Amino acid sequence: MDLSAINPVILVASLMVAATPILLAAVGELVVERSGVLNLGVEGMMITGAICGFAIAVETGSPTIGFLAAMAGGALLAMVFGVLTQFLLSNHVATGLALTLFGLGLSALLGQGYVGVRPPATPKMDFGPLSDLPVVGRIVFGHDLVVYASLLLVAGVWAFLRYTRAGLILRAVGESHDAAHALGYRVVTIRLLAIAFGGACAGLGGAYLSLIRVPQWTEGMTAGAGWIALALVVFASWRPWRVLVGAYLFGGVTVLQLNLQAAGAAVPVEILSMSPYLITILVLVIISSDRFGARLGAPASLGRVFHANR
Amino acid sequence: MSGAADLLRIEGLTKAFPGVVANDDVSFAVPAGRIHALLGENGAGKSTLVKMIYGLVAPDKGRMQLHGRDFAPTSPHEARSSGVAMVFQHFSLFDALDVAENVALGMETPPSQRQLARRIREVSEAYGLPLDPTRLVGELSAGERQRVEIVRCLLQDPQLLIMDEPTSVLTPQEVEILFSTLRKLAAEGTAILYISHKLEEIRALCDSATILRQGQVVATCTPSEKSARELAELMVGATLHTPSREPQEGGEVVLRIHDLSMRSANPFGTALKDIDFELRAGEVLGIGGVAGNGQDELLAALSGEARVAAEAVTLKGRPVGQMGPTARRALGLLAAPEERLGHAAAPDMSLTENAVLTGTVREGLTRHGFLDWGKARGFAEQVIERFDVRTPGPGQAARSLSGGNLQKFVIGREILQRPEVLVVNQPTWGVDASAAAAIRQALLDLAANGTAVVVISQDLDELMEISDRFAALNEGRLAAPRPAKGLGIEEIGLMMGGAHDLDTAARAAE
Amino acid sequence: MIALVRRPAPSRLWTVLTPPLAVLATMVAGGLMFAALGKDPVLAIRTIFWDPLFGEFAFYYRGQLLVKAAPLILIAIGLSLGFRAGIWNIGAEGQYILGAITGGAVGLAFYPLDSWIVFPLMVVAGAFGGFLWAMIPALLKVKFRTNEILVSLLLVYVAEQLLAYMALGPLKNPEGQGFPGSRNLSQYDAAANNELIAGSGMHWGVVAAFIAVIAAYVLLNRHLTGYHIRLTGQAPRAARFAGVNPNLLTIFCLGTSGALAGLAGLFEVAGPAGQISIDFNVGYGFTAIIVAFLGRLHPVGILLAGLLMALTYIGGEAAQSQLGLPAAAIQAFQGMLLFFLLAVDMLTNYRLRFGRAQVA
Amino acid sequence: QDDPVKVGFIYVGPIGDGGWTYEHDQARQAVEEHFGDQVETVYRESVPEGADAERAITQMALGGADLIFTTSFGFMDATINVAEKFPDVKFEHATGYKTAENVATYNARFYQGRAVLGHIAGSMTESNKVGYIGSFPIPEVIRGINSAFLHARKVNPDVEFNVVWAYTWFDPAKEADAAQALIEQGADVILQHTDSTAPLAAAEQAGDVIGFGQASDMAEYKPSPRVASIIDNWSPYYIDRVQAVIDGTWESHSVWQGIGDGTVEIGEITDAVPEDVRQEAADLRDRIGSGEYHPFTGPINKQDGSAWLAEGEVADDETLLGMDFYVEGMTGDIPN
Ligand SMILES: Nc1ncnc2c1ncn2[C@@H]1O[C@H](COP(=O)(O)OP(=O)(O)OP(=O)(O)O)[C@@H](O)[C@H]1O
Ligand SMILES: Nc1ncnc2c1ncn2[C@@H]1O[C@H](COP(=O)(O)OP(=O)(O)OP(=O)(O)O)[C@@H](O)[C@H]1O
Ligand SMILES: [Mg+2]
Ligand SMILES: [Mg+2]
Repeated sequence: MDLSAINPVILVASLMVAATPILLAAVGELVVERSGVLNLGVEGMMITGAICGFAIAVETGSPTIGFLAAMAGGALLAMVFGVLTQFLLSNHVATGLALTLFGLGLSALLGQGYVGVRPPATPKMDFGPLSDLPVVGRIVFGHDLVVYASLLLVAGVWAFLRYTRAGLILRAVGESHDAAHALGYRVVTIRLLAIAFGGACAGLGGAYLSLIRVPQWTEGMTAGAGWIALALVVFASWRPWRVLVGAYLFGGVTVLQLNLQAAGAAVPVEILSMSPYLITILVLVIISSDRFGARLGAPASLGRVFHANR
Repeated sequence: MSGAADLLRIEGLTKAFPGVVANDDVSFAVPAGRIHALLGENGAGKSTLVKMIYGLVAPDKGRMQLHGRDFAPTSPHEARSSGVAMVFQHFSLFDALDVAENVALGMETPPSQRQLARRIREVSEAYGLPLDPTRLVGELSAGERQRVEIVRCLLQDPQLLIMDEPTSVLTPQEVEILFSTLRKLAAEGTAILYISHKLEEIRALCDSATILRQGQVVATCTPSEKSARELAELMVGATLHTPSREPQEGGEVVLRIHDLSMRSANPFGTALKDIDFELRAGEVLGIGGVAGNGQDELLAALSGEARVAAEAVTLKGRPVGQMGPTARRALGLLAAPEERLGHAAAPDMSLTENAVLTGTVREGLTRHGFLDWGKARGFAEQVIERFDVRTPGPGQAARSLSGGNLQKFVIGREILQRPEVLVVNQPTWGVDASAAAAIRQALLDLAANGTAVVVISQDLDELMEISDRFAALNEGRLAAPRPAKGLGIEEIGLMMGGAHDLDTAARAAE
Repeated sequence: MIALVRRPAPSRLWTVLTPPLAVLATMVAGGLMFAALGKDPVLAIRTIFWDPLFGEFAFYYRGQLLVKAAPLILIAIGLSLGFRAGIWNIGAEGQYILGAITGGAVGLAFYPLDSWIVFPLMVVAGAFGGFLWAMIPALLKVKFRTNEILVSLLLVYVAEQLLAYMALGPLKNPEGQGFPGSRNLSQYDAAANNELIAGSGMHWGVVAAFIAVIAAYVLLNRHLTGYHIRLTGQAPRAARFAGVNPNLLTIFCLGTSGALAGLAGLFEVAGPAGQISIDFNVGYGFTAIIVAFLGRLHPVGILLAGLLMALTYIGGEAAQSQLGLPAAAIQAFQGMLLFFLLAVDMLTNYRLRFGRAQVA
Repeated sequence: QDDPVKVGFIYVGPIGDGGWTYEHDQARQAVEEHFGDQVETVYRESVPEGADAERAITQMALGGADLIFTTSFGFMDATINVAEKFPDVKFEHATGYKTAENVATYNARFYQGRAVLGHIAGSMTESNKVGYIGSFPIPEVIRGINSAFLHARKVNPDVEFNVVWAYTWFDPAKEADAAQALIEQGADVILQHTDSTAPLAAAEQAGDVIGFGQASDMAEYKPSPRVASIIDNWSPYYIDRVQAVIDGTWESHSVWQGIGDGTVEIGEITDAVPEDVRQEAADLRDRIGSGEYHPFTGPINKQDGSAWLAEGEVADDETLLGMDFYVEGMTGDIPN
């Protein structure tokens, strides 16, 4: 076995790519959950975004338009969830699961003509000579636009929640919808916006898979990424930077275990393939145990149905 | 009344909910610079009325005027922009947000966070209600939380300030501070609409009063000219009994608390420190203190929700500190917590099911773990009948009952189980006068029959009325109990830790 | 403007009326989708909803309905207990897999012993396997307050890896010429969970599902533990006041749901599926979550929801092979059905009021 | 005029998987085209192996199918069970080993094609590292690895294979990651036994790395990174068997067809491969196809050095079907 063959710089660069879809979806879901809504339909929204982005990119020849379409597609599907939970007061958990089922079916229907088609290439950002710098060149200046967008999104969501009034109102709605309503905030509208945003992020994450990471369209290609994104939000105790850490940790372990395999490490393959999940659980246990004093910051109204006329 | 000077005028306001007319053709006016009381039993429609003024509920009929101009707010934002501010009956606060953020949420155009923090400090200190803007609201005591609501209103320079039961969680000193604040505001020209069940307060504070009964205005009066009893009778529409009891010989010691120390289960709670007292059969021990000084923890330690050292709690000589609620109930130690919905009772369950909540062991409602619903229903019916709980029947969900009726049910449920020791926390919180009187009388009757009763309460009048001995809980420590007879309010206030503010201010300065 | 007004008590009438209403709405919307795909909508709807029950081959499909519904119901019943108490086991799929592995392994260990004891031992082992797997999130929650949703979900992926390992390694059929997958348990009489009455679809898993429905009903309505479960879900503080130990309840609910999911896995592996293979699990653990909620977490509701879900699967399959409808269309159709069921559900708890909104 | 013959197909994946199931469905369409009104085809996609399979097959039999192709190994027992209940219906099970009066089995000698790919891989690698993405460690896949490895070594004694087990037949993201990891470990040729084009996309992004189409031609990555491909072409077999049913000459059998029967095809070898290598590869293909050469011809030792095939000896089908060992020179262990 030749562990020295594992180059940490390349490893970091590729884990960033591997983590981007779940990162995008998880940040979106974080905003949704911070507003008090539990949308378990991330997988469905991701895959819908994947096909919408793919189809439109193929039809228009422009990945950029594709990504926009993916966000629109994800948001549109999320609105189905929004209408059901916010206006028709349906249970969040069941509706989210139904959304996943529906999204998987819908995307497969939409994608029937796109199997085996090759999407237009998405160029990497051009940083000129910067990309050739040692270490940072690959890690910092070697990616496509969406990777940077995902990092900006994390920073943006963090700043939004922390520093803006709109972010404050969103957190307030998630904390106590009754109190927010009593103060005159439009709980339903705010939540619908958050749900749409979450859908758009999930859609973008899905399109990153179908347009850059893989890139091709195949049914069910998200293969559980949406579920991992959901898990990450809990893992991160609903904090944006921790979502980033979680996504890179998960992506990192995933990439590392494949690298270890490729390098011929003498660890049983089964253990290696389980490792991303086991390590995530382990880290979670550590941060939720008392000694590290991390309070799990679940929004107090999370998943509860709001009806103004109580 | 000189219509021109009226800041707020309400004419023929009507609002119906399915099954109830909450407000029926209500009219009154509040001039600038005056404090106007809104009185009425639970469910009389007070909160509904002020919610209409605040733009939260749209009236079916009638109109409002502010400054002589038509006023029909469609949202609280609109009301706030017009100079209306409101302190809610049920806190409209967000536990996970800090004080400054909570305040900002209640303002239309808050300044930057830093400026806001400074203003909160300034204003809160100017009015004698010190607050640290950076603390999480979840960590605050009930009194401090109330301050956040009040400061939030003050920061908006309101012309009309609505306060829906603001004092139920304040110490006498804090109430005094609040009153002087309100008087100062009134002097500056603010009109204040004040809702409270505490009639003595109303008499001391308010210039005029409107009394509601079942949604209708039944009287308007000047409170200082009426006695509290007269006011209460106007609200209820019947004559009231004052609780009374025969003087009692103390029996043998049934409950002994010795060196009871305990950390709170709640991260923001207060730890209990070295609590010691004894309780004799037939005796009523009143425990006073400002909310958040360990009342919840003390109740938990006594009810068995929190386990403590075995010897810390002994019941008739038997150590029970390590036992859970069920085992303690079996031995005769019963309790009724403060929070009716969600703690003492499950809101969405029927009264029958809520009877099972504590009644399983002593009423024999189970056999081999299987519930005897017939018997449970019988027990619930008995509680309803004996304690005059107004409800269509035991199948009704707990949340459908008014606060006072549910409280009667909860207390009655424990009393009917013939406890050896009964511990109650805030037995009449937010309950109207007639229901409160009935509950106090029931506790006294229970003691008369030989039960030892611990009443934890923040209502000092109540404690003085029913306790044999009195002790104050302060920062988790219990002062040695003293005979209640002859204690003055001032003295009690000092026992309770005096001006809670100094304490907070000191902590804030740290 | 339409406003929702909360009813004082849930409406009995609408409790009964909403499911048919939802099915009807789905038929219309689904029919439109099928028409858009160029298929005869009436024929498609008939194939999905009517034929499995009353069509030419109903004799076969009715039994299959039970086969398909049984694991869903069994798992959903277990999940509903936890869900009612606010304990979220999202990882039934993993417990289902573990039940199949442990139960199946016991059966394989006895091969070719022909004794009546083999099957009961497998049942016990299957339940125990699911139970143990559920104990991981349960104990982590009790000891470290780790979020059980996350742990149980992640353990599904671990269980899938374990399944692949077992199918390729220790449990591989030694006479299978190196191919993955265990011996076929349904061909090993002592271990087989075959139909009790030929052609009826009735196997022990179906029996277990019915028993579970009845037991859960009795538990929830008649037994103190069931009362405590409901109480904890509705008012956790009141439950502690009533004397409920939340840790024990967590262990009870996760353990029961794990054991039932494990049982479902065992009955499936020993009967309809026959062998432990790489792709043995087909998502019953996740679908059961939907079934539990569709049944409003009520045992009888779950029974009906499980059967309805099974009908859409069976009917959907028929529509695929007879009408050439893509599998995706059926999936989307099921999603629609769920949406409509959830959408009209509010009618049981709310009245529609037309006119001006009363809340600004 | 007779009723058309009804032919059913049970697929394990979606017809849109672009790989295994896609190719079976292509063949189904070829059958329709070939026979026109004489046949009617029906299919069920995404049928899970296990309980649902038996029902799907039964459903098709009840629906009047005369001939049913069940196209995944995991459908074996289900096929046998249903066949027992429908003696008049003919069944064809792909890749299995159980037959019956009315159940035939068929399989393809993909290892023949992999020998050709191995040859190209060994010739083309400059780093002498070839990455191999395996799905599951089953005989089919191990056979492919061994065959490719043997022929890579033949042209390049220094070549090494790095195998990554993806534990999936089809998960584009994971395959992309696996390819990426292999490339990072220095592989400049990627062979795959999983079905998506993701590894080719990864190869393209990395530049200077080549790969091969798997199951289908994956022509969209021509001429590079996809320099050749191994294609499953089931049409000749399906047309043949449907014809037999029409003629009434259908009989059970167990066949294992290869390049010579047209079932295994090597897709166009592109210009990215030097002329001489292309020529050698084509020769190798033809020699295997004609039966002149068997990819597993001795001397071959097992990984542990023990002798497997003596000089000139060719592997028997039974050993090949159950192959659970690497040949000498391979590094790493087979899981389990
Ligand atoms: N949103 C609502 N929907 C239906 N009924 C309501 C609603 N809000 C209030 N009610 C009913 O209207 C009546 C008046 O309630 P309101 O809250 O105004 O009473 P209140 O005088 O404030 O009582 P309390 O002293 O207990 O606070 C009650 O019968 C109450 O149940
Ligand atoms: N709250 C209750 N009060 C009295 N009896 C009850 C109660 N709950 C259940 N029961 C008894 O249990 C039986 C079952 O009642 P029912 O079918 O209405 O309950 P359920 O709908 O299953 O309950 P849930 O869905 O709330 O768990 C009734 O016949 C009744 O005797
Ligand atoms: Mg009120
Ligand atoms: Mg019921």
